[in-house]
Amino acid sequence: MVRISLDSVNALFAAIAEREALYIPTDTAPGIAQFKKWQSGMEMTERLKTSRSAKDFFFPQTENLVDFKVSGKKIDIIDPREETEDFVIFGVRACDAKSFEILDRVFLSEPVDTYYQNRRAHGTIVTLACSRPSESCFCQTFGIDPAAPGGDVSAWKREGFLYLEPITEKGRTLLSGLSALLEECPEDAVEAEKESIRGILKKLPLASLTPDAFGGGKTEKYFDSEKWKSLSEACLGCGTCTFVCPTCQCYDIRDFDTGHGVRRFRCWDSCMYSDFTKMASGNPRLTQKERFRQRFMHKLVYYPENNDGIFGCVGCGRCVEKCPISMNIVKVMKTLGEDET
Amino acid sequence: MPISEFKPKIVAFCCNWCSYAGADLAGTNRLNYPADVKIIRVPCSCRVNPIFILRAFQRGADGVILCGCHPGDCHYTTGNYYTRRRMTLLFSMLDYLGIEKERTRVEWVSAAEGAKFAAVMQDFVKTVTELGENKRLEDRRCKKP
Amino acid sequence: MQKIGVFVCHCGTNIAGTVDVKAVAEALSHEPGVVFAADYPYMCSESGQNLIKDAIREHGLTGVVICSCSPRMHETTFRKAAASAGLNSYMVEIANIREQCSWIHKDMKTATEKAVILGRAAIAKVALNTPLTASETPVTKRALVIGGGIAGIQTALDIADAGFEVDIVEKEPTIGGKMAQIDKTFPTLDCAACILTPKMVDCAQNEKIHIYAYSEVESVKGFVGNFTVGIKKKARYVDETKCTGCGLCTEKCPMKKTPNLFNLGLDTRSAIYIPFAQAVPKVATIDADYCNMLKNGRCGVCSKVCTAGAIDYHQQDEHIEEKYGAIVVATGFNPIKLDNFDEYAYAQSPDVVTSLELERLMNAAGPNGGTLLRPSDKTHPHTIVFVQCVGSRDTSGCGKPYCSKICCMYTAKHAMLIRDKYPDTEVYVFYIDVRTPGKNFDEFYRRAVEEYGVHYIKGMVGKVMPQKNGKLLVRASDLLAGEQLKIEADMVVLAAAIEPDKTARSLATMLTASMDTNDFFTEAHPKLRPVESPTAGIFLSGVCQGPKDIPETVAQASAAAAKVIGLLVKDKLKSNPCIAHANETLCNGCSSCERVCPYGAITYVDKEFRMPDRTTKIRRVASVNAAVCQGCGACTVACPSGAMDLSGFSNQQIMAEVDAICR
Amino acid sequence: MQEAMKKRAKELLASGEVTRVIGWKKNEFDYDITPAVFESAEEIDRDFRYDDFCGPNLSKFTFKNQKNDTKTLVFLKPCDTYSMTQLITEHRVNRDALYLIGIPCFGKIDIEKIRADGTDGILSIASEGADVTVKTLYGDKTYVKADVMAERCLACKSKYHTIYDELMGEEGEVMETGRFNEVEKLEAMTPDERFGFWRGELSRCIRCNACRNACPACTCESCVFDNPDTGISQKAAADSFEENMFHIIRAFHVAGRCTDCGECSRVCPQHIPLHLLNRKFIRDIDKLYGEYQAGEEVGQRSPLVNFTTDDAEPDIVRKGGK
Repeated sequence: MVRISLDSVNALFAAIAEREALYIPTDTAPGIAQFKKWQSGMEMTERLKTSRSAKDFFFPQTENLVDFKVSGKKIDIIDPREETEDFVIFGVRACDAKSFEILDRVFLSEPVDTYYQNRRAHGTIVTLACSRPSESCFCQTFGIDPAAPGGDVSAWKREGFLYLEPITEKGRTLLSGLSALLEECPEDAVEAEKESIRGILKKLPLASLTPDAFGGGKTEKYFDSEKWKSLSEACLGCGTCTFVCPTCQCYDIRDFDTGHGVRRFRCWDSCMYSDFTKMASGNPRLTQKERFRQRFMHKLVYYPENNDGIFGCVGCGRCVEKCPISMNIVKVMKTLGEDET
Repeated sequence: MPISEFKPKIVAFCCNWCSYAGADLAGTNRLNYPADVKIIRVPCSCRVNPIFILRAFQRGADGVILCGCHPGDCHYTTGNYYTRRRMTLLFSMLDYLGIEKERTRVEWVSAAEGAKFAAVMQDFVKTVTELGENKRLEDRRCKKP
Repeated sequence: MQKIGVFVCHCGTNIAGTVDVKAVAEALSHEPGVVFAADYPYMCSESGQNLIKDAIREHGLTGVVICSCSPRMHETTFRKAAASAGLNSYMVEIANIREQCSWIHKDMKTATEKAVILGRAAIAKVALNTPLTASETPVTKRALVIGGGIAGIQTALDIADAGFEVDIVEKEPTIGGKMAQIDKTFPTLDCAACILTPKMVDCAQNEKIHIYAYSEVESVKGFVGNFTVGIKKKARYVDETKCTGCGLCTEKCPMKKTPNLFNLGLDTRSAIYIPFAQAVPKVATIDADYCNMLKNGRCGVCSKVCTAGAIDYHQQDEHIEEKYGAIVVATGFNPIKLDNFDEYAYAQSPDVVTSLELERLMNAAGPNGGTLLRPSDKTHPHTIVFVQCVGSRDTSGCGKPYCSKICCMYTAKHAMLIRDKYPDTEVYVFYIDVRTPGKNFDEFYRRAVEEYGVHYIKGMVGKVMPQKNGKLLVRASDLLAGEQLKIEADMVVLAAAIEPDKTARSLATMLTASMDTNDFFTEAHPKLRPVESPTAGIFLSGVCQGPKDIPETVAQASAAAAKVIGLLVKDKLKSNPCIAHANETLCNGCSSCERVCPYGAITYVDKEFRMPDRTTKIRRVASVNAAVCQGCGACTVACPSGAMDLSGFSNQQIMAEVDAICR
Repeated sequence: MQEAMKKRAKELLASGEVTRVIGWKKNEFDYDITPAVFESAEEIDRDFRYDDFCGPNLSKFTFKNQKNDTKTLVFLKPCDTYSMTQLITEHRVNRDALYLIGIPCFGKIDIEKIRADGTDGILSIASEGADVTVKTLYGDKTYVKADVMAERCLACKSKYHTIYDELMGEEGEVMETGRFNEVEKLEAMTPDERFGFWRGELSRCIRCNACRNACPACTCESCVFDNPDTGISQKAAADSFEENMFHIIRAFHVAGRCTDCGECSRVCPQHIPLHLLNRKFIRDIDKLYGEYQAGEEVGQRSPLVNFTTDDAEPDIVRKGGK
């Protein structure tokens, strides 16, 4: 365990940024924090959550896959990838850190998504414990402990100091390069902070939410539930929940004619969009109800069924805060779960 | 790029009945204007969707000009009156977004105004050349490598 | 798979002089979809066209791009050539490399590069062309003329002469219009009635012409070749089929104090009346506002004296629906109201009259039997002042900004007639300019000044003041002499501006025919199509299109008739296939397109749709009438969902051209 | 008001006058409000709510959930009535199948403003008169309502209802609250400043389509940006151009039709002031073509499908005469 005074944290950032790209969450608009590439003078946000999740670093909203160069009737195929530089993401919350594991199971299983894999290999994650969780947080529902946020390095803020503890080899490498700025310290302060956080967790309004009613094998139980209709009736069919979600991983592949060639890129897609499963024969998901159901069934039933019982939600609460009509996974779990108890 | 070397790309939408004929007349009278101007024939200026104008900028145009019959002389009676409102509002919006207002223009050129057509194009090309490359509404993917 | 052929024309040296045509053909041959590219000295020549036709057949071309002169020159030529080789004529695009390239650029390299880009744009467009066919609609071989003045009469006679049925709808009880109220005509001074009434009689007797007098157009539906018009025949309380026009009823009617509108209210008539002796149809009409029988059920004299039994106090308005292939608007004009011109004391003094009133005062059938007398005391006037441009060329907002065109000439006529008949009467004419551009017009005006001694004074009348002695004090300025004048006149005659008849505005809405800000109908082209409205099938005759005198009106009336005949001789109308069409699945039914359509070509229908969830839903969607749409494209931009598109100039095609040019 | 509304809704359901009621219901937290259809008195008793958090414009919800074969009661705030009127003008809802009740609005609270103040862990929130009391895990806070009211409510254009069958509470008036101040501030900037401002804002866009899908003017059967046949469809802004394109064209498509209800900015998860685009069009229309308020009366003709022969020339922009 090492620590640095919060007053000197800029020096720490500068030292990291000297070696590789550093991203920290910073305020970009009133009420909006985003991960931005650190540069001198940039302050870390006081907000708990960034409006977009940290998945952007490994699975960006748009990503070029291949370029086709067209000249007359000739077509050349070009791989647009350049060597990705090493980078550090600082201040990732426990929920987002956990989401990488969920994404890994999708993108790193065979056939491996090399675009994702490449970015993942170059990224070092410094997490930050949540001193002041929000009412919309329910990570503990999925067994995540925001007091021990994980990542390559875990960090805590307490009484004017930033405490850091390496978790992985990558983390140790990062910290060893910064030893001049860091001082060794006992773990008491961090233990106290953990205790404080866990105390607050118990008082969160969603503390009692459990996923027990869900998991693999529940498809038949919920698929035809009458409740989907009223749950989904106000859904606008926008992509907000899926785009702020750290675990949503669906994408579309599109071609863009640049005039002198074709760029094939992928971009996030949303199962909430009416054309999501549209095929030449039509769309098997007939209405917003089916699309809405898909999103939650995927996170609560299908994903755990295929992934050793792990849920496809990390309880970050972004969808709870951002949905224009305030309909979200918590309400779905509570409404459908009523039958279970 | 130094200004002298910069050759702007100009898209000119011309209505079939007045301005396209005006452009033809400029040709018949051998009135020179820069080759940077490429004309697209449309039935009426009111056929031009703001989408086409943005599309031109996306694809690398540095200036877009729309030419139609003089108000009151529209072959379809009222087409250019709608054009006038649509384009005034669109141009004002582009200006509001900080995009150079000199890159877009509407001119009324009749079938008899070959000389005006050439003069308008010369002036527009000059203006856009001075502005330089369109950066604010470009799509980097469409730039030639 | 696209198989596009590119044909680059040298146009002798017109193109080849500055554009390397071979290089253009070579460059374009590498474009996607191009399977054939050639150059030729004259593509429009027979052998050039044969080259195109052979290539279409040999290579099975799906599209043709001709790099040549302006499409305004030879598009039709090349379309015909393509069609004769079995390719739809709308699969041809022209790259204009002459007017818009070779003729304006001197440098071979620049011009060649530009020609290649223009060719590419045409290739990109033609790849998205779709075969189009002109639709055909049958033509109802009957015309409607709205308005029965000299314009309507002449148009109707000419159409009938060509063998087509034609109906005249006239809102007054008789046809004849303003010309019937005029005494003499310039510049020949022949009697208006003498030349008009035979034409009115011709109308009545022509078996192809049907006159709906005392009737109005209520509704217009349909489109060129197929209009359905609702006509209201107003109740005249006299059975037209029985009335013989003997006039006995008008003599016996006790309500003699009814204002005589034909004489502009300068005298009175009976409540049952025939407007004037030569009225067509010569049928009596009861003025319901003055008839005692209709107002309170007491009287019934006319019914008693009518031997034909034609009087019907219970007659109702009749609503008729008729079908027409063409409609001619001949709604004419009226002098403006003079409420805004207090300075001329028109409302205060009966001796201040308008020129049209003067016509009646001088007419043998007028209130004084043709002797010009002061309206106030029926004495002979010794001094008459004419004021020109009363409300014409007036940009102050009180009057009309335009020149009424006829006033200069009729004033010269009036002045001359007065001086001829009453040499002791002094005539002064105050004018801004005297405009006499017409055959024998200036000679006529000079005669008024030189032979008849009319005092023409360039200047404005500031004020007309009625005096205690019954005279009118006219204060005016003489601009040439630079002095103020005071003239004591017996009468003042105002050349009031003329304006379109008030009914024209609502009619224009029904016809979806456009008007200018002064409510004159707009012509399809101010120079080249002066008698057609931009709305297909609607034609313009007479002053409804703009101020004009009788000879001009008659000329335009005949021209309109010629246009109508040209339309009616066709059995079917072929329409331009480059028109708008609505994608019903995308259409919101919001009416934006309908509102910008200048032709009323868009209507809405309720249609049943199968929804994604397999239910059905009825939605309001736009439908474009192919016979009416002219293809301007205004609707395509008004439509937010992109449901409206234009064949031949589709969104995709135009964007493909944009892309190709900017590439 | 909430209780009176519940009572009236139940009466109308009971009498058979209507079979459905469109209103708001509370969701997880005090500030979480979801538009909903109620079909029974029990549902109304249990879930119906109307308070200072009921921001969502029910006109769009009504459009999406309309039924022709039965009559639906819809509660409309003043600004919702403008949207409803506009939808009726555009034949997008069937007026005959609706029973509209106008209800008063005293300004809605923007929870994001409270959050932006650093307040988190909200356990309860109550709005009483001018005070908003927030209880949180980290202590309680009291705000002056005006400080945490939504921007669109601070610049409220009207408390007047443009359409209703029945009105509850007092009718209000059209107001002048300086809603164009922000637009004017932007207009006063240099083009470079404006470009910087909008790049900063629009670059946050995640193309979630919330603005479009919540917008009561965006009711297209298929949006041009979703329809691959238009050639301009896009799913994510792959280049800054597409951010501009989407927002310019969206604003243009609703120009003359946008009632300035502010839903676009309310729902934007990235807090982009999208209403400033729409207001610019409204401002220009007012200045150039005469004051025009969309949704004021049924059958209005939008300025974009209208003209006068002496309209301003597009040059006015270049010459800065405006």
